[in-house]
Amino acid sequence: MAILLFFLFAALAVGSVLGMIISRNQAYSALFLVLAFACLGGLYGLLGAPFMAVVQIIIYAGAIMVLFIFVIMMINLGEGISPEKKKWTIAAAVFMGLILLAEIVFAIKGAPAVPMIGQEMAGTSPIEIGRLLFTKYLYPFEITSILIIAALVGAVVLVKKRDGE
Amino acid sequence: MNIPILSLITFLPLAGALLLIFLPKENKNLLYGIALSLAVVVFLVSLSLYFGFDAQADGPQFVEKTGWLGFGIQYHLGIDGISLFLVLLTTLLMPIALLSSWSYIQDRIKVYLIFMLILETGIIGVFISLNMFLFYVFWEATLIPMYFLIGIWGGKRRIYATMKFVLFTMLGSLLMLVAIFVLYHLYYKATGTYSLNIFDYYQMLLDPKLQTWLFLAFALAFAIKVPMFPFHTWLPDAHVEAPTAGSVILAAVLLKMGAYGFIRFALPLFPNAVETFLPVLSVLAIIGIIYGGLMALIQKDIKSLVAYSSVSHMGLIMLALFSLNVEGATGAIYQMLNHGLSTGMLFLVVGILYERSHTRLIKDFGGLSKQMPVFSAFFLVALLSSAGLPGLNGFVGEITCFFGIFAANKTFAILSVSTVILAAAYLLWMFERVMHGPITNEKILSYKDVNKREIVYLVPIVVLMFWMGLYPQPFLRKIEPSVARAIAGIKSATKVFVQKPESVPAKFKIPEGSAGIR
Amino acid sequence: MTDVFWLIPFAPALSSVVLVLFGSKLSKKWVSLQACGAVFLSFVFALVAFLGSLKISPDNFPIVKTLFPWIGAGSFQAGFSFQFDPLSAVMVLVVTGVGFLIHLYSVGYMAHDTGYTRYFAYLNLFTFAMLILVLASNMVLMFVGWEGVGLCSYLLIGFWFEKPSAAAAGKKAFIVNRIGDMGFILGLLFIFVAIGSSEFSAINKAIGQGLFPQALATLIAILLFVGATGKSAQVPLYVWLPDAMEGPTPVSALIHAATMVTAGVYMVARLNLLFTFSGTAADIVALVGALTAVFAATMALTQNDIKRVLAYSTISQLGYMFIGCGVGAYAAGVFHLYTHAFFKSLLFLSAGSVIHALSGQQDMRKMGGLRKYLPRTFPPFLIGAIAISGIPFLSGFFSKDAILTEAFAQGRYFVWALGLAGAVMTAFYMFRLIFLTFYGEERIEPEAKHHLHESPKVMTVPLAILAVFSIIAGYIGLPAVLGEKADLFKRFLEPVIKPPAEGHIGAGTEWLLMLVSVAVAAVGISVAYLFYLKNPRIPHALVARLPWLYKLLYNKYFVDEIYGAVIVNPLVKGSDWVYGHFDLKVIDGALDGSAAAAGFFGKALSVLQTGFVKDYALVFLLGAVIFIGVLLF
Amino acid sequence: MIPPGYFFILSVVLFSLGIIAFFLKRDLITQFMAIEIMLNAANLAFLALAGSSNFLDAQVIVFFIITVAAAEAAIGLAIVLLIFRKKKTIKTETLNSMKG
Repeated sequence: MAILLFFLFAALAVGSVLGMIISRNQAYSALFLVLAFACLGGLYGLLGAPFMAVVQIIIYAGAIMVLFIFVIMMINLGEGISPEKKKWTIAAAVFMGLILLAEIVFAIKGAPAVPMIGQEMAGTSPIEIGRLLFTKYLYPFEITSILIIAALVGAVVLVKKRDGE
Repeated sequence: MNIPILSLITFLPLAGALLLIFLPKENKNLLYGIALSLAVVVFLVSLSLYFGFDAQADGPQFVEKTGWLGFGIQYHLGIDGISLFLVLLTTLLMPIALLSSWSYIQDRIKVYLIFMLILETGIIGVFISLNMFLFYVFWEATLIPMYFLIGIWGGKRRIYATMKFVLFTMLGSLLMLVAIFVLYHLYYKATGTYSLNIFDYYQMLLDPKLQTWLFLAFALAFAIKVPMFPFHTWLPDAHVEAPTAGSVILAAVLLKMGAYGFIRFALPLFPNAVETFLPVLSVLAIIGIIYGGLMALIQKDIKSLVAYSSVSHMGLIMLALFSLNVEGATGAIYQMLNHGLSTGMLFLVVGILYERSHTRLIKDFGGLSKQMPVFSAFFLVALLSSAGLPGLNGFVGEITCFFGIFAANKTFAILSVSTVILAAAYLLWMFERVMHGPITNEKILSYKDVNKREIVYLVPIVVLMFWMGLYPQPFLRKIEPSVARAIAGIKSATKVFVQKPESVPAKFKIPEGSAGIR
Repeated sequence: MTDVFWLIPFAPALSSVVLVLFGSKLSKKWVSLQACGAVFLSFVFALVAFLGSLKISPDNFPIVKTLFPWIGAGSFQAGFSFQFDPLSAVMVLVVTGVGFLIHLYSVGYMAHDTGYTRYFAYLNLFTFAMLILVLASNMVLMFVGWEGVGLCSYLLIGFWFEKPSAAAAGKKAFIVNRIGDMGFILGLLFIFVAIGSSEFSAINKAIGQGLFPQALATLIAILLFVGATGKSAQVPLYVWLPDAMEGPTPVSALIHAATMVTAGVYMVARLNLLFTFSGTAADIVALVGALTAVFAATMALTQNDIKRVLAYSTISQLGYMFIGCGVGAYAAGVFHLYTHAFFKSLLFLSAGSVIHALSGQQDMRKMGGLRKYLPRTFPPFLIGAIAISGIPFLSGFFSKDAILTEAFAQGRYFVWALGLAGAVMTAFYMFRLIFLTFYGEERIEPEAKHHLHESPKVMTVPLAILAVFSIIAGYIGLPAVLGEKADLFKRFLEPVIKPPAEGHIGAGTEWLLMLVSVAVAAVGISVAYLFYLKNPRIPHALVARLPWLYKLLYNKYFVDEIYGAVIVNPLVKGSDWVYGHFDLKVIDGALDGSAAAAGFFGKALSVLQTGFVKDYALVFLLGAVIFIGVLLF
Repeated sequence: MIPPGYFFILSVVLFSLGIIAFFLKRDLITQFMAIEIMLNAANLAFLALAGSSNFLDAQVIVFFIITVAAAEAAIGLAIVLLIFRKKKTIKTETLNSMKG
């Protein structure tokens, strides 16, 4: 059952990423991405991390991608942008991307075996993550909140229309 | 003593700078009031160093030492008779420099004051650091505020001047950084412990060939800072373009960092290389003395004249230092203070003139003594101090320097004494053209004599000039023992080298690599 | 009683400081009172110390008083200490005595000057520095006075600094003096390194113990003498003194006649053991002195400026003092210094009175016949002229004669002959001065004549006093021929100055020499009478006959021009050239060049920097691929 | 059950697709999206490794990564907007003001 779900999500994720690449309209790209991220959320669930799955779907697929779509609408390029014309750059990029893929796959194959996943899928409840966040990772957690505030303020300041513009 | 005085005087200005950041930039009086009173407080606190300093005690005093970043990087401060007065000079001149900018600096006052205070922290730090890392940090830290001081508040060619100044000094100090790394590495290799403590490095006996390279790296950094011929050309440009206070600090204190570096680092660390290069350096110093004097003779801009006179004077100081005897080195240290006062005051005086006339060209002046008699008196005192007139401070330093040089090498001494003539010639000729003669330029008739504020910051310098000229013992007494120890250290290190390797006891032998512990 | 001697310099110092700081708030009257009073106080102290010292046995000299340790660095030690001995006593008395009279005179002379306070501040400072110079017990402190008087000289020559010539003259004086000072410093260093001290007593002791090799002693003595030629305006460094006449006349009298310029003589006399020990150096001193005496006298012959004539005369007279020192008659040299202080300051002050009367006119061609207008100035002037010309029974005769006699006695006939030649010219130019100024037709400009007036009492009284001393001052140093003990002056100085090796000449020869001197002076005076009173056409005829000679003398042998062309100009022009072609082009050029090179390479490499994000990313990716590849294999 | 290798392979495939997408796309926004894909691929690898060893800290780290990514997205998009306003375009081939 799980393996089936895995393949379903995997295929959907890869497919939607491909779709995002192919589509010329940015809005469609963004929607494809939402789908991809949702699939990833499902995969997280399969990995025994239900909390992360929810976070992924709410924050990524939800909040961040909404932001993207928002900006796309604001910018509104109409026809969108045609794909890259410098052929050799694409060739080189695709080629190197594939090499990287091969390299890492090769690296994983050579790595020592990892125990199977799924035995204790229900083992990690949000409670424990919460406990970790507020004990061991308290400072990073707080600092992250400062970071977010800074980002918030920064974004507002950056985008704010100044006099004379 | 439980109060960390050294940390206090180092970081109080920095704290002041931080405070200023949060103050409104429009309130000039408040900003100046805080900066100035802080600088005065720092000076008063630093005075306690003088009274607490025990000239006879061996080693650094007021030591503060705590671990900092690990790997030998420690927060290690301390002063001896050599750095004591350089610190005092800095803390004294800072309030004076600030006061002198009151009407000179008109825009961006807040930023200006912040940079000045940061500069003070940097300079004091350089003189009191006993850890190489700390020293280097402070050394570079002085560059940044100076860069902006010249670059923002400077004259017409300020960008060129400030780039030249920073790149020139940076070039030298980067080589020094490499040399510090090498020392660090060698020390670790020889002992297995990390250290950047300068006193640990004093114990190192280095392979003479390696010493050469390390010494050259250090010497270049310091020679550029001093500046010694032929690395002097950044100085006139920087001085001419810098605002008055910048010039004052630059001439009075920043140049001393170079000479200080020589006596604290370059000379004691590499005794063998010193022995090899001493003649070359001495000749460069002599060329600096005469060349600087001749160049000063024909300058058309008062500030660049004073800048070249600095080259000449610093040449004498370096030559005296290179004589490697107690008299010469004491004279050199004392002369550093004198040069700080006299050249600092000359720049102040030129600044006063500039504020009224907005020109510094000699030909634009003439007959000022009539219009500004009090100013004329101050100018003359500064000038005579710079020319080494007996009774004023310059003479005491100069004659002691001459004596040291003479005891080391008579030919050098005879050549260097020519500065007596040259200094009188270029200074008095300038004075004649600027202050004497009939008033040719009608604008001069509108110049006002020095005001109360200007008198307030000039008088302490004048008083010190007379004091140091008539009764120098309070200074010399504190300087001399430290200098004597430093010189003895250099001399004894040189002797170790003179011995043949066989005669060095086994544990002192230089290991295959290149470092050993002496 | 002698112990008060260390107090001598401080009254003028204090007064000077007060005048500098609070001068603007003081009334003119108070200023004059304070300034003159301070010098008078010093004079009283000096007198007390002198009288006290008369009772002290010669072996107890010098009396040293160390006020505080001054410079101390390693083996370089110098105290702020004074010493008192007969030589100092003479100098101190001259400085404070003549100095006081000149201060007094200045009250009248400078009465209408706007810089009145400043003037007295400088003058007091000068007195202080001069006293330091003569009282210092070591050479380092002496140098303080040495330079201090130089500074005051600079300030006072350039007193009327609005006049470009005055400002330039002051500067010239200081710089030329500094050339000499370089010699002084080097001599000082040689001494210090050789014996580890610069105390005069230590130096004398070291010479006694033979610590100096002969060659070293000569070198030191010559170096110090270079200093003396600067300060005492001897060949070749005399050029500043004539220009120094730009200063107020009392200044010329005090500094450039009576005191400062004699500092060199004092120094040589102070170190007489060194010079005598060296021998060669003493010969050089004598020779330079003799050359200067004649050389300066020739230049004085044709000058038209009344003060310049006196300036050249001063140079010439200083030459005589050096002859005295050089031939070993140090006492005679100092004696001449002492008499010269009276008659030369007298001459200057009376000249000042003349100038004052003529509203600043100094050109003798615009004077003449002033005798009847200036009844209180003329007699002192005449007395001064007679004294300097070497007419018997006035002070100048005794001192000059003592020098020349000694030169002859020591067998220095060449020096003696030069001295004699100088004496003729001295008599000639002095009386040329008298005749042109006070006799003959009036050539006064109408404007000046309108204001013509005799000087006030405060100026003429000092003249009278100085005139008296110009007459009687010589009687304490009578020639040896009048008896063993006739020369009181010499005997007084004996603790400091060893009498020269006996070069005996008979009484007859001595009388003869005296006669020659007198004859020579008489010849000079008569020729002057002939030329300028009896038959004024002769000088013009001579000029027409020997125009080149006249030009040469009138232009002072073009020495200033030669110095300018040979030393000053090349130095300035050369520096300018080096600055333009080396400092800016080579050194700075190398620097800017390397900056430009760095910039060039940067530009070249910046081709790689396209500015497109994707290109950067591509390189980044390539890097990642390679990095992982390296990690794997 | 599911071998962890599967997750890794998927993660790498997604990462490479992200790279390729970055180079194929020509506007800032979609390139930005490509970067997000790579980020997620990395997260997946992280969680896969954590799941196999039941290591909770890894989840916390991923949590942080996501929050930081949110902040980054906000700032990044703000910059994109700014660039668009200044240059009236977001085509990367027209943006080369970084050239020296």
